Amino acid sequence: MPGLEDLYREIILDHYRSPRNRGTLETPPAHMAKGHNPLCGDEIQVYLIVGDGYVEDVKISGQGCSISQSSASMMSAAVKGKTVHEARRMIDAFRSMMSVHERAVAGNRIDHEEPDDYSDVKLGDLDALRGVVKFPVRIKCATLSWNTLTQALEEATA
Amino acid sequence: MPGLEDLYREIILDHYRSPRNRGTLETPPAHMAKGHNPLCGDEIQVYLIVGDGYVEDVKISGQGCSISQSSASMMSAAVKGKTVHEARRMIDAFRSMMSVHERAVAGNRIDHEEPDDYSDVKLGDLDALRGVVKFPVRIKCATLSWNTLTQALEEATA
Amino acid sequence: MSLDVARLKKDFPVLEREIDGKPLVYLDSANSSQKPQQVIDAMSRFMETSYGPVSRSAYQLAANATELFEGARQKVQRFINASKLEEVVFTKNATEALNTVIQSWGRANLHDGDAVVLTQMEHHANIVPWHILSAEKHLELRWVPLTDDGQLDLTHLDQLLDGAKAFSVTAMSNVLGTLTPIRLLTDAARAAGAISIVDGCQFVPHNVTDVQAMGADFFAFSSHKMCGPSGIGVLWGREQLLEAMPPFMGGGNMISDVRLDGFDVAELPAKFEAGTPPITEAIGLGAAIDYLDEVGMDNVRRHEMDIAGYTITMLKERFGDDITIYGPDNVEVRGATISFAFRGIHPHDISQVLDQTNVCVRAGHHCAKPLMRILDTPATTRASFYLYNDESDADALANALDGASDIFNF
Amino acid sequence: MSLDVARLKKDFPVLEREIDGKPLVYLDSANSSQKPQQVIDAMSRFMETSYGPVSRSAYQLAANATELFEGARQKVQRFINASKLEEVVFTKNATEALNTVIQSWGRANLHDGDAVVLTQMEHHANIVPWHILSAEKHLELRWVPLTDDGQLDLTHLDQLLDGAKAFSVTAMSNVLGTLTPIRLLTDAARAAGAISIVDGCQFVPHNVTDVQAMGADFFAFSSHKMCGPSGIGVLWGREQLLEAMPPFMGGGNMISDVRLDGFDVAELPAKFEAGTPPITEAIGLGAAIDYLDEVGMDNVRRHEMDIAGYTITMLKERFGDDITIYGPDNVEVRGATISFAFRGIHPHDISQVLDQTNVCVRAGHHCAKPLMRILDTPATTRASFYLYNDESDADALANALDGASDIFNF
Ligand SMILES: Cc1ncc(COP(=O)(O)O)c(C=O)c1O
Ligand SMILES: Cc1ncc(COP(=O)(O)O)c(C=O)c1O
Repeated sequence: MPGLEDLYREIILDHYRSPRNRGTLETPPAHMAKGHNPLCGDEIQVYLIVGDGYVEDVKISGQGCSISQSSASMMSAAVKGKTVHEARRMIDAFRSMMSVHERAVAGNRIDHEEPDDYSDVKLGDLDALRGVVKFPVRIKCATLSWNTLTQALEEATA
Repeated sequence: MPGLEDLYREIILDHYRSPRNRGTLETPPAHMAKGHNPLCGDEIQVYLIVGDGYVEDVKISGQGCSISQSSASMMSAAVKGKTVHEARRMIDAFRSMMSVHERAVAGNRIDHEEPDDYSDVKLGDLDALRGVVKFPVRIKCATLSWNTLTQALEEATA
Repeated sequence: MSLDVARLKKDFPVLEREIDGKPLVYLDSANSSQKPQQVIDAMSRFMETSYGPVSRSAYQLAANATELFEGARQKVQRFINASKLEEVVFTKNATEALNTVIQSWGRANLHDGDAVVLTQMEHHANIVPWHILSAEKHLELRWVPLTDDGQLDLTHLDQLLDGAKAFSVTAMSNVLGTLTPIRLLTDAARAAGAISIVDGCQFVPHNVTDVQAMGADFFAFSSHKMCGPSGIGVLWGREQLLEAMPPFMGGGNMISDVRLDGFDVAELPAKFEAGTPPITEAIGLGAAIDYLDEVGMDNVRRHEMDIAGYTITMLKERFGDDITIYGPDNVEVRGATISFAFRGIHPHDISQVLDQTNVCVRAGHHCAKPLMRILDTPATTRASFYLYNDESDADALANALDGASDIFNF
Repeated sequence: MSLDVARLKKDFPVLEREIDGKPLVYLDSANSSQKPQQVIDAMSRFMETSYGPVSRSAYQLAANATELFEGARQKVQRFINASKLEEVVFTKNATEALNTVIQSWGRANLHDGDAVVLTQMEHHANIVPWHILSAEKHLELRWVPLTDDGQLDLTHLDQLLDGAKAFSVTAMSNVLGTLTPIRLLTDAARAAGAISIVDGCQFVPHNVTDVQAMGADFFAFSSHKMCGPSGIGVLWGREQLLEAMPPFMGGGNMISDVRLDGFDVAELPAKFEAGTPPITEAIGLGAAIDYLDEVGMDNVRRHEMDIAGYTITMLKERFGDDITIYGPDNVEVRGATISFAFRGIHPHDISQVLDQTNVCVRAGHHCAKPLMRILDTPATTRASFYLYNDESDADALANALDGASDIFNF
């Protein structure tokens, strides 16, 4: 359908169809965080085991639309095995990719500071979500799992 | 001032300048009722002595605009010495003179019943208040004392 | 069809809007309806020539504005057949109307442990105020369950009402489209000694409303769902009940006297209208009522039975088992608000794809989360029709659903 | 003069209205202001081309309407210099804003016998909600008295604030025109450990507003007094205070979850915006802010100092002892809202005579009965000027007063 190619890329639909790292982990040892998008009812749980500064394992459960589910799936694949520091930079890089519009939608003033440079961060598959920025209401779907991961990371490293 | 002659007739201003039956009566034996127009702050007290089916004495106190004060003054002069029945018919006749517009202003549907015939009731000076009907917001000023008299009569004859 | 929809569509300028060259197919009227030019013009004209404060100032401009404002109240009175003008209270929306009853009547009349009956298809506006009150009063909330086809299951109604103090129920579900048997429900409440509070938010825009025939004690609805402006709603209540209730908000207009140590309330309806009311909005609501009167609410209802019947049949024929329509099939007991699930595609994705062809539907929980849990889904897609929708809109919906199938073909 | 009033007048179509061939002299803006064409058009245009539900549906029309609605919130934020967007809550009017604070913050934070400080010049909207709460909590209300020229008498302020939990005060009197020394008052409150609630209803339309510089904790005002539409008001509050308060009304939009046995609140500002908000009205308020920005609030304030000075001097010169003007003479501490008594003629009669030449003033207690008792009069006549009034309006007022003298020449 014209206009939607940017949103529903094949790789996004693939992650939606066959989500990676789906399931749960026992808590403890895992840490779990919950996210929720009241607008569309999407819910997500991120299970995380951090050991020795590494994301040892991550699992995702919950339900939601293609964007929130594929974003969560790609995220899990991207951060698994990375150092906590790398995962944090990935979160920042992803948010930055989404952020201009997220701020505009949230209605806050957009500050004209120089943005951080994340060109070193390899987003891989995640780059396919760039098209979401054109659909402001969906940005919250894409960022839901990332906000939830942030929470889980905080708890796991507290 | 053009347009206002109908409202501020000389006789009205005369009653306003020199109100009749102004004062208070001891309660008991008198009955007292209070009236209040929240819109303009007008307040009135009607003191009433009813004996043997007659309005033996009536006094008015309180304060308010020219219309509410002159209407109260004329009313006191009109009902003093009358039978309770005559006073009641006078109240009805006065209300009827004011009523079309009062109903419209209160916003109620105007019912198209045949109005009662009050041609037998002599309104005298009070007829000068007929012009108030053209100034709908003032109707409540004109009727304030009459509503208060009704209350006082009810208490005095209860 | 009962309505000349092609002609009516022309009254709604927004429906002429094209996005990317495609006309707007507006199927979200249960959320908020569009406004006819007549309403927009009535508001502009009022602000351009007659705006003035109401109920306070005595000069001609203000007296005239007050008359127009009170004239709108009379229109509402007649439209819902209230017996008294004083029973018609203007609020900001149906939610404030429900909060006024539940919080004010509730605080004055309910005690610890009292039971209140709701239904499982209520909107949050008729649930959360009860929770708020419950935090103070520890109420026992009882819930009328649903049948499989989304009607109220009244099997145990008398038990549920036994000893209850209030029955708070919608006249039409904003999710399922179900019309509830209101008179039967208010009769049962009365027999049990409970007052009945009816949420008429979805009912009033689509049906002939008669609050007296319904037997309700309180009745709430919003202007913005019935071709009127945002910013105004209505609470209707029986005079004796409104008289006996304490006020909800304090301020100007709702008092007859204020002293340093207390205040006296004004007469109805001012008692529940604290502060400057939605003046221009009342004028707009009055114009919306004129508009709906002209069309005829019986015609609106017949039209929506037709369009609901057409749409349900068409969608089932076209998509078979791929579509699940919630709520009753029988158009006698439902309106043209149609929630559905389609091929396991998430409602948010459906609405996104539909939006590409300017088909506007709502995806979500529709402010009815308890009902979503009973339907066992986090969200539904809802297409809601109004007097300006016809078969072409239903067909556009179906065509757009084909588009969603193409993308999510797994 | 600081403003080109002749040009501004043209923006307000109602001012071109003639009644019986005479132009409108609108001197009741403290009650409710007129609306410029720019505001009227913004609302019509929105309803004609862009109306959609906000915050709920995801299609383009609705997303766009949400963006415009939130854009209006941003305009308010900037206009009053709130530090956070989440602190700007849309209500139906200032009265709802004050009730929200007083009832919700009050129920959660005040206890039996707690003291609250008000002033004797408060509007009913800042008195009656305290009385309503007092009926539950038996609060001790303390009152800051007035000086002879209608300013706050702060001699005993510290004693009054001693041990008090809240100071609820107007930034400008709607009767006397007095501007109160807000920063000094909020500082005193803070020093005493009390929160400060500022009624900005009369202040915002006529002055540059900076809620942070004012040091307020809560701040309330209405759109309809500042060239915006009826049906919308604003509550601003400090984020931590709003976060810690329970919601006031329950319903859609203010929740993040609802269950049969309870609910979770939404984030700010949605938590205090139950139900469908005044959507078109927010667009109109945004347009009013654009309009006022264009004129410049500092210019508005300077203009009103000029016109207040001119009017007070002129009336005193012309009528001498026949006129008593309430409130301060010094235009540094007052706005152009001028209450007066004239030759013992009842205000209702004055306003009636003035109305004959289309001079619109308010006669009455101005929703400030306690103040009337202090002024020892049941009512005053009030002429209130705004950016569209000039000396010709003040002169028309004086000429009309001559007319009243002629009739009531005793
Ligand atoms: C000082 C003051 N506070 C509060 C209010 C109440 O405003 P509203 O009626 O718009 O709620 C007004 C206006 O009537 C006012 O002048
Ligand atoms: C059934 C029902 N009740 C109450 C409401 C609340 O109406 P409003 O948001 O206009 O206050 C709605 C609409 O959202 C509704 O559909």
